[in-house]
Amino acid sequence: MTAAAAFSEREHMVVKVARDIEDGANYWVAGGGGPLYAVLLADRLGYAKEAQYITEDGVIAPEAELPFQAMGSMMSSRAGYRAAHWGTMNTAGDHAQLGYMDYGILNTLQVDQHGNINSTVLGSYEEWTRRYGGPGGAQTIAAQCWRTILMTDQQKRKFVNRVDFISSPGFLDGTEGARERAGLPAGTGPWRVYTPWATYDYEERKLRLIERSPWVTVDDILEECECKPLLAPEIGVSEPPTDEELGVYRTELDVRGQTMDRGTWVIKQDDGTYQRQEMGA
Amino acid sequence: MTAAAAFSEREHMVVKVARDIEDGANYWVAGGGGPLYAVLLADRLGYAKEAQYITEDGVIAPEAELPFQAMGSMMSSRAGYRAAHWGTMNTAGDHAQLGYMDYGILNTLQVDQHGNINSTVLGSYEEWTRRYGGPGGAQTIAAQCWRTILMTDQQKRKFVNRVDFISSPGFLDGTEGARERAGLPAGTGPWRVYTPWATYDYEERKLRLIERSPWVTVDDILEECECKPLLAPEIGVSEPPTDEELGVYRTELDVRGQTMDRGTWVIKQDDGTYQRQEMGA
Amino acid sequence: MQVLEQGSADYFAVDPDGHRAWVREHKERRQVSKLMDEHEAVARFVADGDYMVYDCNYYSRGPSSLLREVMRQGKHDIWLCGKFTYVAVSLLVGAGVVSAVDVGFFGRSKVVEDAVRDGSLTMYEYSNVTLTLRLRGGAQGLPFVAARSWGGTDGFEYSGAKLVQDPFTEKPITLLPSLNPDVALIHAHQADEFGNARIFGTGIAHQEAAMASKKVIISAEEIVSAEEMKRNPGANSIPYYVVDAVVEAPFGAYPGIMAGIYSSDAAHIPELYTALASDSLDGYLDKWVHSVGSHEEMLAERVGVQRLLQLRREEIITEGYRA
Amino acid sequence: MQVLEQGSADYFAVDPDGHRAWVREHKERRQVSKLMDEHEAVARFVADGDYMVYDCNYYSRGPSSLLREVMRQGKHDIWLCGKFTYVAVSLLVGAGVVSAVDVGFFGRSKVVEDAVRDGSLTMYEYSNVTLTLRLRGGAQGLPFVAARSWGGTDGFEYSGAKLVQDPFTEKPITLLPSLNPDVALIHAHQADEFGNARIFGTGIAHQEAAMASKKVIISAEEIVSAEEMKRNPGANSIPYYVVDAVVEAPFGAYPGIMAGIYSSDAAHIPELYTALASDSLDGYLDKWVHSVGSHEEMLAERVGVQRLLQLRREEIITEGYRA
Repeated sequence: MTAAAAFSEREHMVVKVARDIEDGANYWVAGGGGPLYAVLLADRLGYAKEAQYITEDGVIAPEAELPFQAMGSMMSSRAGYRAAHWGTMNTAGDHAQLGYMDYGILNTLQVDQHGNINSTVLGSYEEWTRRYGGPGGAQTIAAQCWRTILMTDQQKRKFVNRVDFISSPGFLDGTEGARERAGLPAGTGPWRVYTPWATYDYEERKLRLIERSPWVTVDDILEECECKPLLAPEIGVSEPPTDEELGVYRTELDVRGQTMDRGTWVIKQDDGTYQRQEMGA
Repeated sequence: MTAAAAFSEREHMVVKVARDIEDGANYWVAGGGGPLYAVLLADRLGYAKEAQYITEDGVIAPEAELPFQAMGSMMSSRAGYRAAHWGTMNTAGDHAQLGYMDYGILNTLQVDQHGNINSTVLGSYEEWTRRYGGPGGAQTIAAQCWRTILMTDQQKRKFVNRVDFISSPGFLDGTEGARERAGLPAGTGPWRVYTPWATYDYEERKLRLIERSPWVTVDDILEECECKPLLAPEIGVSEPPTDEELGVYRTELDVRGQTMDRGTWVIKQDDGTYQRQEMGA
Repeated sequence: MQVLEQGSADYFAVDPDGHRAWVREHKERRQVSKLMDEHEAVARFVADGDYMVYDCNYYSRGPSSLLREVMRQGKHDIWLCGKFTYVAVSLLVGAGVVSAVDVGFFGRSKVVEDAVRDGSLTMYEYSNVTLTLRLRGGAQGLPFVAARSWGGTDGFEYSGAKLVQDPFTEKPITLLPSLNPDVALIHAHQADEFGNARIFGTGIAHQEAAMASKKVIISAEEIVSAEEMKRNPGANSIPYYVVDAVVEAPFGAYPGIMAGIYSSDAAHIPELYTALASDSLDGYLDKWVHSVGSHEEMLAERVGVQRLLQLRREEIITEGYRA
Repeated sequence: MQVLEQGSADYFAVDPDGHRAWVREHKERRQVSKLMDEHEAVARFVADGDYMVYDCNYYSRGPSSLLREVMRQGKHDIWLCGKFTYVAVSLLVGAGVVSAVDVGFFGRSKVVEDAVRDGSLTMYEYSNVTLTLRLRGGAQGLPFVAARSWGGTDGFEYSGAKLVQDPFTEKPITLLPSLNPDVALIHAHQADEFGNARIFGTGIAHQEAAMASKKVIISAEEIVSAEEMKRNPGANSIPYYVVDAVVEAPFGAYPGIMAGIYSSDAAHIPELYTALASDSLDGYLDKWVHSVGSHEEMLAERVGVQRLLQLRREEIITEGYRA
């Protein structure tokens, strides 16, 4: 495996998630994009051939025919190809409520120190500055999968002390038992947050930085967090994507460049270090 | 149409129900036997070609292939032939709860003055003399169809003041709103009781005799009622079955003689009157 | 069973006995033809002020031709069940049809933001599954449905949910008010004239929406004989007696995909996004809705035979989409 | 949400979080072969003391071969979900397997009356639909399920139901405790080695029973390849990850009908009824259960090729029973 010479930061994030996919586990993936691509990448690269995924429209364990058409990651014949079962949204919800979903993976707009997720408004509910489209499937995924994985950009306005609006539940106010008191299943909750720069877990229901990308420092990351995460005793350094990983990702999955064309790229230098470079620069 | 010369009293009862089937209405029929045969007879004779029925296993509007095999009136390919829809028991229950079932038809063991139905025990619950198999589908039919039709024999021990055990609900204690207070849908309840001798409706939720068979008097009927029903201002006289009705019934429906071989027969006399005659006598 | 918390928002009134009375009075139990064109179906069965649900969305097996007819007829004051919907909420809001949305998910747009800001659009907060659960409750004739989710969110406060103590486990549990929409629009692969309908592949809550709603309009790619439908009753998704109108609508999901029959129109998507990113949808709506008299006219004048044939050709997977 | 009335009977404990923990720990999410013979399946997955559910009954697509194996292995102290069952309750009681029944419906018999009278059998009162609703609640991971029925009956008092005030409509409504049986036995038309199963025609609550139960044994007329099952995912009734054992069982519903494949054995019914009308089922059970080592041996020794072929021949209707 050869470390890639150039890649987008978001590609790095998807590859990180793909490497962490647990073999033999069930994933409820939200919508299309990163969450779905991470699971498919783990399969195509042989990292987790026996992990399976369920989509919001009730497709169980498909052999998806890649690439998807635009807007075709759910409710399409390619997305549902050769599944074990075709159900509906309530099928997916029931199976999650029964505990069949080991992991849920979500993209998110804004997250806070306790893993709560906002996809509704920026600002107060009555006096918002931006109105987003609501929690969609994320609310149920975050409520009922055993472990919830978030993917988002590393930006100060995305990592806040308290999200403007809890659209989907994390550890709520962070106290022990808060989720159970709100009627959610026992033993569930946020598990990891992946960004292009960092990976977090939770300690006592509070966000904790555990890994950084080689081209940023811990201070760089903390600078882009309004909520200051706990720090693991040792902060690991993530492996950049390899040519093999990016090859599959770009040719079979993100063929329209949804994660490639936006944000910042990273270029490997002759001395083995990595340099960030804005797109178009 | 020619009045039949000889028929069993139970055949008469089924024919009476068949004649009263409302065209264009939905019937939830319990199990096999009389209730199902009555609806099918109304169809085959052209009395109610557009009435449809639903069975407990979720068959909607079949074109049943007659005759049924033994124990084959549900969950068989003949019973479900060319239906509009195949569902399950919960399908039937949901549609009833939604109000799609105009009528329910039941056989019953014991009924009381308020139309409550017993199919659980004779005697007290703790000190029973006979233990029966429980309400089955009847409980839901009696709770949720708009109008419930009962079929039973005219025997003193079957028409009681208070059933030994309410397995399926009639008007409960007979007070206004008793069903609603018990959580049942508004405006539902018992509608008719058919026996080989008599037909009843309800006045203010109490059983009322409205029709007798030509071979019995009102007194004969009252003799076979522990609970004394109200009497309609005029008690009608039912028409005995015709040869055409019995022809279809015996050759296509009750081919194994479930209602023919038991109970009492009625023989038409030369003077046009009818004489009861015990089977084997 | 104590109520521990409850949302303070209005919700579409739940009344199972009222719904039963409607079913009894209005639902045709005879097997009669309900075939009619889209104009008649929408004119008769979608009323201003209705609570409306449709299954899937404008990109995937949605009742797109019926949604365009609703816009064409200028229906207004509609309360929309906004589950799993990308652009349809924005289109209907932009066309002036909608005054309230139960939000599950919709694609953010300026037209929606503007309507909320100027007070012409009210949002109620839910999520995709909480809305499909509410429809399930309605489809079962129940006043509420329980869920082990939704509690703890801020949306809860802006919804009709209640958190109660479960009298069996004594743990807190969420109850959601059931939904019995006034009208459901559902696009099917096949239907017969009586309303029996077949939908292949996955769905969001097509059966629940049909069973829950007072009025049901089915559009179908193909009208098949009732005899044909009866040959495989297990493949029939929706029974005739819940359906009020059947509309033949080939390419009825256009520009979306109809799995197993035709592909989505990739060229249409940027056109729609460009419109949504602008201040007004008038140009888009004029071209695709108001300047054509019917779905067939739209297909003929705006899409054309060659494109339609191409969309069929692009849908190479058909396994599982036939009875 | 006030509890207005409640039954005083014991009920099988409902614990959605406990069930989730079981699912997480025991349910295999990998697609691995679960093929085994009936002996191994019942030995491993039916334990003395289990709450057991089976779908349909001894006359109609029931898991008759599995039920006979349960009797053959002398399982005991089973709490049975007695929905829509004619003779199976009596057979299992007569074989000493059962110590409690949730009654939906069973065919009256002396053996059941005797067992209740001598205290070896406890009855809890429900009805068919209240039991399928309880399974639905379990299949959805909920502690209870609401119903607008069951209230007002005397059975209510001898059940686990509660009548509460609905906090939405303020009308009384019944809540039934959900069921998560320890084990479900389900007979299917087709299954693959992973446990994906297809059932054609109607059913009682096969999907609910499978989804609700901790352990699931599928017997199937035919084992087909996983590849074949994936060609029509919409026809697949039960997904692999809920299934623990797959048993090939041709004529597994014998003496009952397997719609579309073979007819019920009309000659067997009087034999069974005669046994049920007598004081003891020992003769019947000895002939059909204990004196044969397996289902295949029973078919070979007690039924025979000609009769089996005749039963296939008698099932002339196949429409709708193929994918």
